[in-house]
Amino acid sequence: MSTNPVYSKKDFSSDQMVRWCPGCGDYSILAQVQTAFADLGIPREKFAVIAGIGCSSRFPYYMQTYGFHTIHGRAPAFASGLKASRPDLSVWVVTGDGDSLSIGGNHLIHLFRRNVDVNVMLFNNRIYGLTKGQYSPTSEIGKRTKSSPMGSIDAPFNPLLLAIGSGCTYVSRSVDVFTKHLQESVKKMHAHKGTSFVEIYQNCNIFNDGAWAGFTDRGARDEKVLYLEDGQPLIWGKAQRHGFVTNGFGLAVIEVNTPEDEARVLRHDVSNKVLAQALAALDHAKGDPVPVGVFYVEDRPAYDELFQAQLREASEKNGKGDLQKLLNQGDTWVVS
Amino acid sequence: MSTNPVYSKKDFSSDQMVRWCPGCGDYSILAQVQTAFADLGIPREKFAVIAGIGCSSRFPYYMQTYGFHTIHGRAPAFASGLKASRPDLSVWVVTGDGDSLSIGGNHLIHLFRRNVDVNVMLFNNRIYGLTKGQYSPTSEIGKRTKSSPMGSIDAPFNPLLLAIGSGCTYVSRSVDVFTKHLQESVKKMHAHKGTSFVEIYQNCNIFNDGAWAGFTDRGARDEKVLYLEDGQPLIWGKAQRHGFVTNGFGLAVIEVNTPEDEARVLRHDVSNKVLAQALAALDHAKGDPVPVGVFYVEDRPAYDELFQAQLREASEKNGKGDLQKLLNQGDTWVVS
Amino acid sequence: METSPATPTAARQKVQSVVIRFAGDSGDGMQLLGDQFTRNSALVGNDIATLPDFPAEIRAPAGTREGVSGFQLQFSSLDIFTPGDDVDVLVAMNPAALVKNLPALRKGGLVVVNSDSFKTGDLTKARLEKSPLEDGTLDGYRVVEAPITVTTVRAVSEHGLNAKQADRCKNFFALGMMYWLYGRSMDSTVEHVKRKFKPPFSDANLAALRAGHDYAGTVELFQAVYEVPKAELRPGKYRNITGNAALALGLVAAADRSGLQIFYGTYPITPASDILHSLAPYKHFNVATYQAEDEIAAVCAAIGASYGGALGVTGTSGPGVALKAEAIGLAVITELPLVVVDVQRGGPSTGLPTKTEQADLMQAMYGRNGEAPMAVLCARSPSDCFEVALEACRIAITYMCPVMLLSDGYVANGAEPWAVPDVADLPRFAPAFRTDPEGFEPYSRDEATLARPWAVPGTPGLEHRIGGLEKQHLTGNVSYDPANHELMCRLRAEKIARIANELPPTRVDGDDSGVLVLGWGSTWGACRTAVQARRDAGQKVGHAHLRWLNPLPKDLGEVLKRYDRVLIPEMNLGQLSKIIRAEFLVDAVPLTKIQGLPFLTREIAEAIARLA
Amino acid sequence: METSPATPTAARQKVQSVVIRFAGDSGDGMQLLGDQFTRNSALVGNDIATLPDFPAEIRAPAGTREGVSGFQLQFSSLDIFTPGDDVDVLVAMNPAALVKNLPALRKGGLVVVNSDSFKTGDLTKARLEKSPLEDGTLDGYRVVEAPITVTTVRAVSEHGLNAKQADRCKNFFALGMMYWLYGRSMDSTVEHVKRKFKPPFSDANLAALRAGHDYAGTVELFQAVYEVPKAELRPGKYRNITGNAALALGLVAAADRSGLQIFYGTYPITPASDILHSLAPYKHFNVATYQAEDEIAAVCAAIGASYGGALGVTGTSGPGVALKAEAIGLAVITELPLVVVDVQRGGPSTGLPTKTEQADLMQAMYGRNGEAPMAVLCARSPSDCFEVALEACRIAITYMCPVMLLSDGYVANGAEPWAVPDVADLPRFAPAFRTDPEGFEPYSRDEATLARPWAVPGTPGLEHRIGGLEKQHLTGNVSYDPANHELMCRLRAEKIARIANELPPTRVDGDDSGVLVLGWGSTWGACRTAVQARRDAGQKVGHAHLRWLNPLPKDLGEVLKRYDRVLIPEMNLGQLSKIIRAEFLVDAVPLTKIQGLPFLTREIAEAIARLA
Ligand SMILES: Cc1ncc(C[n+]2csc(CCOP(=O)(O)OP(=O)(O)O)c2C)c(N)n1
Ligand SMILES: Cc1ncc(C[n+]2csc(CCOP(=O)(O)OP(=O)(O)O)c2C)c(N)n1
Ligand code: SF4
Ligand code: SF4
Ligand SMILES: [Mg+2]
Ligand SMILES: [Mg+2]
Repeated sequence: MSTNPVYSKKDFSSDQMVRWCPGCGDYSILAQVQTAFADLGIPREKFAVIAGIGCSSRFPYYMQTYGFHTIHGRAPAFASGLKASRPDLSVWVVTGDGDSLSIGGNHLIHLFRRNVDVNVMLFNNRIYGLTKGQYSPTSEIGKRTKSSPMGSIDAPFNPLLLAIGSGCTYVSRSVDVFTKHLQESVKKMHAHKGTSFVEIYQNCNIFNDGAWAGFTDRGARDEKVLYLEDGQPLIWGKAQRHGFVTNGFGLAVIEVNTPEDEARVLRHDVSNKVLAQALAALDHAKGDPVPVGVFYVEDRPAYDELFQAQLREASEKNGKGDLQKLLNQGDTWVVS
Repeated sequence: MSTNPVYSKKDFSSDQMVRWCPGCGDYSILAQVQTAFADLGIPREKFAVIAGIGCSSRFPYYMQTYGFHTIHGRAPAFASGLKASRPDLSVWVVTGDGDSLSIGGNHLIHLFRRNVDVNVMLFNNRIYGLTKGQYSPTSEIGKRTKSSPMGSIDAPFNPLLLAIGSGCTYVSRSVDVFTKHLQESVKKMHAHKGTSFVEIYQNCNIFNDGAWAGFTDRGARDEKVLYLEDGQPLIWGKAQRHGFVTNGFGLAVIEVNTPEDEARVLRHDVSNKVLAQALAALDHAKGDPVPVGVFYVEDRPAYDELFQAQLREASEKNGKGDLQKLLNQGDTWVVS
Repeated sequence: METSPATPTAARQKVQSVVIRFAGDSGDGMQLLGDQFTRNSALVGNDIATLPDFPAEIRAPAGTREGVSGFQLQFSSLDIFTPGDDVDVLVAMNPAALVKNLPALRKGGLVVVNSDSFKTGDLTKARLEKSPLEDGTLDGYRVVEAPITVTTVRAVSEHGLNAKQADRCKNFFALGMMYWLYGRSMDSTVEHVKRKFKPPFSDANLAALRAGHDYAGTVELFQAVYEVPKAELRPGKYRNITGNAALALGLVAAADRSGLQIFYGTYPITPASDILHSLAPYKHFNVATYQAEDEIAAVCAAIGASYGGALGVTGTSGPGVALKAEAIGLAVITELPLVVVDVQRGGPSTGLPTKTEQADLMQAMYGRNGEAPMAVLCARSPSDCFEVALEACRIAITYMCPVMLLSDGYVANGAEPWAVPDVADLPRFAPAFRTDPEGFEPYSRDEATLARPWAVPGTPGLEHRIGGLEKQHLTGNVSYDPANHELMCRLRAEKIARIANELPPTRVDGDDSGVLVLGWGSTWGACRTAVQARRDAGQKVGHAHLRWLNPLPKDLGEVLKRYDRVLIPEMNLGQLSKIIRAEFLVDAVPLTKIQGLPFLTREIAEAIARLA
Repeated sequence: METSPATPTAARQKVQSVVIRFAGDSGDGMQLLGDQFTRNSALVGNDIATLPDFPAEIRAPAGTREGVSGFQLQFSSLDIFTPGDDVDVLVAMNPAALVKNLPALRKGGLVVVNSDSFKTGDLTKARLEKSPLEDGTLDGYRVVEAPITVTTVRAVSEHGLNAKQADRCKNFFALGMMYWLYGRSMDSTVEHVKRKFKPPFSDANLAALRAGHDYAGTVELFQAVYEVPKAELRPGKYRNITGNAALALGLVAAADRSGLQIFYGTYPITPASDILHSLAPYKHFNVATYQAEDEIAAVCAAIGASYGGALGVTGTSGPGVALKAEAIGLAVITELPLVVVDVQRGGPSTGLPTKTEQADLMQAMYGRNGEAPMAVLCARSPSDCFEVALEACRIAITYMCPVMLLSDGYVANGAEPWAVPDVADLPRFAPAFRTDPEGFEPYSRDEATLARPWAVPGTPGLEHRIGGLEKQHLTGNVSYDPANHELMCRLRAEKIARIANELPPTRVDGDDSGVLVLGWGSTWGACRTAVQARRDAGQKVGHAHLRWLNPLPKDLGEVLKRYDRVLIPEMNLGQLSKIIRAEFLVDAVPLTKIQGLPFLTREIAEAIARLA
C-alpha cells in the first residue's frame, strides 16, 4: 500500500443491527474502537477481529472488517494460527471476562507467553452477560447471583497480574466510558509489536449495573483514578495531592504538598515489572486508587516474526523444497 | 482418629513395579514424598493422590494410598471436586510441566485463585517425557527437539510467577535431589490451608539430561542456590558473600563483607507478594542465584471450607431439607 | 380451589380446548403474562401445556422482530400433550409481534392487538412499510384492537409511576382482558402480585389488571365469554412445572433416596443453566453446586466427587457435551457413577442456542474415543424430567457407570401440570460402599449388574489406584494384555446391555398392527396426539415412545415386527432411525424436522397418513 | 543393487516367505535391528511388511516382560500384505522376550536365543522360576542357543568401549547371524553404520556384525542357508516407508500441489507425534508446524490459519479428537477447509496408547453436537497414507469442509515398500480464492460441489463476518429462521454426500458372488490375504475395501446385493457394521477383535469359511 486510505468511524460500522441491551457499555467501546481503527492508517481489509462467545464477543458483527465469531474461550487460539500464518494482518481479539478468564484462560496465557502480535481487548463486566447473570472469574467474593444465592466463594482473578505473571509484554487498562483514553489505548496497542492486552472496565447495566461506578462515574473519576504515564510521578486526586513512594519492597501513599514531596514520589516506569505488579495489585475496594493506562511494556520478539523467520531461513538454507527430490530421498531401490 | 498411626516410608510404597527410566529424577521425588507422608501423622487411607498424564503423573501407582491417574491436564479439576466434597481427605496433585502448564494451565490457575486446599507438586523437567521429548512450556527458547528442529520459538512460562499472578497462596520450589529440602517442602505444604504449590526441578536423564545441573550438581549447589527462609537475610554463596538489597523498585546484588553490609541486606518476607515476584523472576541463565524454599504465603479462606460452610449454613438456617415439602411447594392445586 | 368468577355480560360458550399465544417485545413481560394465565388455567382444572419462545439476545432492540418474545399455552378439558398446532387467540403487543406470529394463527382466529403501538416509528422498527391493521393483512381473522398502552397508563396514573414504569404494566392489562374472555377469577394473580411486587408497583399492576378486565366487559370487545370445562385429570396434588425445574427436583430426590451428596458440577450454558439456578438454593438437601471454569472442569470435578463417594452430576448442552467427551471416557473405564445431562439445543456448533433440537443422540451414543459404551435415556415431557433424573441417578449408582440424560430446549423450558409424587413411593437406592478389605479387588464384579465395588478414599485397608489405562480384570492393575483388553471392552459393553434386564416391556398405545410411531424424548406429546388423531380417523396406528436409548428395551425387536411400517419422527436428520435400522434391520421411515421448533401434531399425523 | 552375498558353508534352500521376529529389551536396539534387516530384504528384491511393537514406557525396567520391544517382518518372493500370522524365526535376546513371543512362533519354528541372558537374575526379572531353556518350554521348536553377549563383548574388545557400551553392540551380532542365515550381503548395514555412528562405535558395531556372521558360519549353528527369491514387484523406484512418514509426505505434497501453506497445528500424542516430527524439518516446502498448548488450541489455530487462506491440518489420536469435537463443529458450520488426522489407538480413555485399534469411526462420524456431517476417509496401509493425505487435502479445499482422516497405530508405525510416485502424476488443486467484490455473498455456493467462496482477510471489498451461529443462506448473516436452519442443515449434509460423485466405483477383488469381505483401513492386508487363501481353497469370496466412509461410494448398495453374505472385520466392536446395516439393511456379519493387535490372516479366513 503506497498511500494509506483515509477513513472515518462510519467506514468501520457494518450493516448489522447492534443488539446489545440499551445502555450497555459495549456501545461506547464499539464506538471508540471504530474511531481508533479509522485513525490507524491501515487498509480496512487488513483487520481481522476474532471473538469468542459472550455479549462482548458479538463485537465482530458490528465491525466492517473481516470478523470471526468463534467458540467460547478459544479466540486467542484462532488468532494465533491466523497471525502466525498471516503476519500482514492486524489481528484483534475481543473477549469477555468469562470467555477469556473462565473457559479460555489457558489460551490467553499461552498467547501471552508466546507473544504473538495480537491485540486483546478484554471487556470486564464481572459477570456472565449472555447466559443471563452468573458470577464470573472477576466477580468479587460474596457476589449473589442466580448461581450463587448465598454469595460466590471463588476469589476473583486480577487480570493484569495474571497477564504479567504469564509473560504478557504489553499490559494496560481503560474504561468503557473514558472515550478518549480508550481510543488512545487502542492505538497504542496497535503500535506494540507482540501481544498487547487491555482490560476494559465495562458496565453491564442489566446484570451487574454499576460494577465500576465507584470510580468511573463523573463525580468519582477525578479523585479515584490514577492515570499512568511513563516517566511521570504516580500522583492522583482532584487536587493531585496523593502520591506513591517506595516503602521497603512496596508502595506507600504520601500527601503531596511541597515540591520536596513531589520529588520523593515514584515515577512510573513501564519497563519495571515489579512496579507494574505492585500497581496492578492495587484494590479499589481497599481504598487504593485505580490506575488506568499502560502498566508494563517489554520488548521481546513476537512469535509470528520468529515463526516466519524460521520459514524464511529454512528456504534460504535449503532452497525452495523440491518435492520430487524429497519423495526420492531415503533408502530407495529400483525394481525393473 | 484418637491415636495417629506410626508409619515408615515403606508403608507408602505400593506393590507396583516402578517404571521410570533408570536414573530419572522421579525416583528421588517418590522416595522423599513417601518419607514425608510417613511423618505427617495422618492415616494412610486419608491420602488421595491425583495425577494427570505424563511420566511424572504415573506417581499415584507407586504410592500405597488412594490414587487416581486421570486424564491429561485435568488433575486439578478432579482434585477440586474431590476436596470440595471430601474435606477430610489430604489431596495431592502430581503433575508435569506439560500436564500442568500446557494442556492443564487453565485448571491450575483456577485451582490457585479458588484456593482449594490441595497440594500441587509440579515435576518440572522442561520437556515432555512420556511422548518422547518434545519441548514443553518451560523449555528455554531455542531448544532443539524433534518437534523444534530449528529451535523452539515459544517463550517459557515462569511457573512461580504464573502461580503468584493467578492468586496462589503458597508458592515454593525444591529440587529432586535436594532430599531433605524436598521432604521439608512437602511437609510444609501439608501444613498450609489452601492451595500449596511446589515446583520441583526434576531431571529427565533421557530427553533433557542436565537441565538444572548448573546449580543442582553437588559442585554448583553451594554457590548458586539461595535458600529462602522467612525473616532471614537474602544471602547466598559458598562463603555467604552475596546478598540482595532493594534498588529503587527492584533487587540489586551487593558483596557482603561487613556487618554493615549484612544489615543492608533485605530479609525474606513470605508475606510480601512484590518481593516474591522479584525473587521468582530471577533467572539462572542471566547469572542470578536460584532461590529454593518458600517464596510466598498468603492467608485467605480455602475454597473447600467456604463450600462446606455454605452447606452447613443452609442446613442450619433451613433445617435438613424435607423432600416431600419441597415437592409440594409452589402453586399447587388438587384434583379430586 | 375455584374462586368466584367475574360475571360476564356476554354470552357464555363452552369449548374443549383453546390455544392462546401472547407475543410482545422481550421487555413487555410476556413470559410473566403467560405464566399467570397458565397457573390460572391449572387452578380451574384444565389440562395445560406451554411453549415459551425467547429471543437469543438478552435485550434485543425494542420493537424489532428479533426482540419478540412469545408464550403459547393450550388449556383444555381433555388430556392434552402439546401446546397445540394452531393458535386460536393471538395477543400481539406490537407490530413485530403481530407479523411474526400471525402465521401460527388459525384462519378465523382471534387476534387482539395493542392499537397504540402501530405508529410509524413502531412500524419502522418492525421493518414494515404499512400498518398490518390497514393493509389487509388481517383479513380473515377476527380482530380486536384495544388501546392498551393509553388505557393502562391512564389506569395506573394515580400510583405515581414514571412513564416507563407505567408502560410496563400493560401486560397485566392484557391479562385482565383475557381473564374476562375466559370468565376467570383473577384471585390467583391478585395474590401473586401482592406477594411478588412492592407498592406502588403492586397497586399499579393490580389497577392495570382490573382495568383490562373492566375494559373488556365494558366496551364489549368480544362477542362471547368462553369456558373450557375442567379436565378429567388423575386425582392428586398438582403443580405446574418446567422441565429444568423438574430435573433439578429429580436430582434433589436422588440425594434423598440414595443418601448421597449430589455434586452438581457445571458451567453455565443455554438452555441448561436453569438447572444450576434451581439447584443452588437446595444446599440443605445435601445438594452441592460447583460452578467450574469450563465444561471439562465441571465433569472432572463431578467425577472427582464420585470418586470420593458423592454422586457427581454434570449438566450442559451439546457443545458442552463435546468438551466433556474425553472425561466421560475416563468415567467409562474407571467405572464410576456419573450423570451427564444434555439439554439439547439447535446445532451444529453454537447453532441456535435458544432453540430446541434432538440432534445430540449420536453424540451421546458415540461421541468418545474407543469403545466407550454409555447408558443413555431421555425425557419426554417437562414433568417426566423428574422421573428420568431419578432413574439416571439410580442406574449410575447401581451399575457404577456414567449415564447420559437427554433433555432438550422444548422440554426444559416448557411446562405442564405435574402430579406431585409421594416420596414414599420413590425408589431407594443407597449404595453399598465397600469397606471390607478381605478379598477386596477393585475390578471384581457384581454377578447381576457387573458393577465393580465402590471403595472410596478414607476407607482403611482398601487403598488402591484407578485410572484411564486399561485395567486388568479383577485386580484393576494396568494391563496391556491383548486378551484382557478384549475381555474388558466386552464387559463394559455387557454391563450397559444388562440394564435392559430391569426395563419394563415396551408400552404400546393404540393398535397392534398397521403403522408404529416410534418416538423418543420431547416429540412424545405430538406423537401421541397425532396417533390419536389418525386412530380417530380410522387408521390402525400404534405408538411406542422410548425412554431408554442405550440399552434399547429387550422386546423392541418383537414389537417392531408386529407392524407393517415404522415411522420415526425426530428433530434431527434421522439419528434414532439409524440406530433402529442397524439394530433390527427394519426399514424404518424417518420423519425429520430440524427447524429449532417442535413438531406440530399435524406434521406427524400427515406422515402417518402417508404410510396408510 | 544386489551386492555380493557371503558364501555360506551350509546347504542353500529356497523358500517363498519368511516371518521373522526380533525381540529383546527396549534398550537392546531391536527396532534398529529390524529396520536394517527390512531394508536389506527390500534391497534384495523381496516384498516386505513389518510390525513394530513397543512397550508403553519410555524405558521400562530392563529384562522385564513389560520392557520387551519387538519387531516382526515378513519378506517374500510373493506380493504380501501383512507381516504374517505365524513367526518362522524368533530371535530372543532375553527370557522375557522369549516367553512373551513364543506363542507367536509356529510349531517347529526356529528360535535363536542369547544363552548368556538366562542367569537367575534374568529369570527373576522375567518372573520365571525355571529357565525356559531347560524346563521343556521349547520342546517342539528348533532351538539355537548362542552366547551372544559374551561373544559380542569379546568381538568389540579392541575398540575401547566400556562394559555397557560393548553390551549394546549385541543387536548387530544378532543381525550378522541372520544375514548369514539368509545368505545376505551386509553392505547396506555396513554403509548405514558408517554413516550413522562415529568411531569407536561404528567400528565396534561392525565388528559385532561380522562376528555374528562369522559365528553363524563357523559353528554351523544352522543346518541350512535360506534364500527368499525376488518378488515380482511393479517396476519403479521404491523406498520403505512408515505410515506416519508417508502421511507427512502426503501433506508436503498437498502444499506443493495446492500452492497453499500447510499449517499443521498439533499437540503431541502417541501414536501421532511422529507426523509432527516428520513435518517439522520441511519448512522450506511451505509447511509450517505449530505445537499448541493442547488439542483444542491445535485445531483452533489450524482453523484460524485456514480462515487466513492456508490449509489448516491437525493431527492427533482418539482422546485428542474428542477434545477437538467442538471446534470441528465450528469448521462444519463456517465451511472452512480443515483436515483432522486421527491415528487411532486402543481406547476408551487413555486405554492402550501404544496399541492399534479402529474404534474411533463412530466418533469421526458423529462425535459432535448437532447435525455436523464431516467427510471421513481412511488409510489401508503405510504407503496408502500418502495418497489419502493428498486426497483429504484436495477434498477439504474443493468442498470447503473439514475432513477426517483415520489412520491407526498399525498403519502409522508399520512399514512397507512404496513405489515413489512421479510428482507430475499427482493432482493439482490450487483453490480459486474469491477476490471480486461484485455480487459477493459469503454463503453462495458452487453448483457442483456446493462449496462456498473462500474469501480471505486482506482481500479488499470482501470484508464479512463468519461464526458458529446458524448462517443465513447466501448472505451468511446470523439467522434464527426455522426454515433457513432446515435448509442449511440439509445443504451441509448434501455437500458431504456430493463428494461421492467423484469417487471411483467400488473395486472388488475376487469373486462376484458368495461371501463379500468388506473392510476399511488397516485390516486391508489381512483381508486381502485371507480372501486369497479362501479362494485358493475353492470358496467364492470377494473383497472390497473402503477408502471413503463418509460418504460411502454410490454403488456400494449394488455391490453388497450381489453377495449371499457380507463379513465386516474390524478392530472394534462392530462400528462399520452398524453403518452398513443402517444404510443398506443388509445383515452384515461383524467380525470383531479388540486386543490392540491387528487381525491375523487366519482369523479372517476362518470367519469366511464359517460363512460358506
Ligand atoms: C462451550 C460453551 N460453554 C458455555 C457457553 C455459554 N456461554 C456463552 S457466553 C458465556 C459467558 C459469557 O461471559 P463473558 O465472557 O463475561 O461475556 P459477556 O456476556 O459478559 O460479555 C457462557 C458461559 C457456550 N456458548 N459455549
Ligand atoms: C488429551 C491428551 N493429549 C495428549 C496426550 C499425550 N501426552 C501424554 S503425557 C504428555 C506430556 C507429558 O509432559 P509432562 O507433563 O511434562 O510430563 P513428563 O512426562 O515430562 O513427566 C502428552 C503430550 C494425552 N495423553 N492426552
Ligand atoms: S446483558 Fe449486560 S453485557 Fe450483555 S448486552 Fe446486556 S448490558 Fe451488555
Ligand atoms: S523419559 Fe525422562 S521423565 Fe520420563 S521416566 Fe524417563 S527419565 Fe524420567
Ligand atoms: Mg462478562
Ligand atoms: Mg515434563
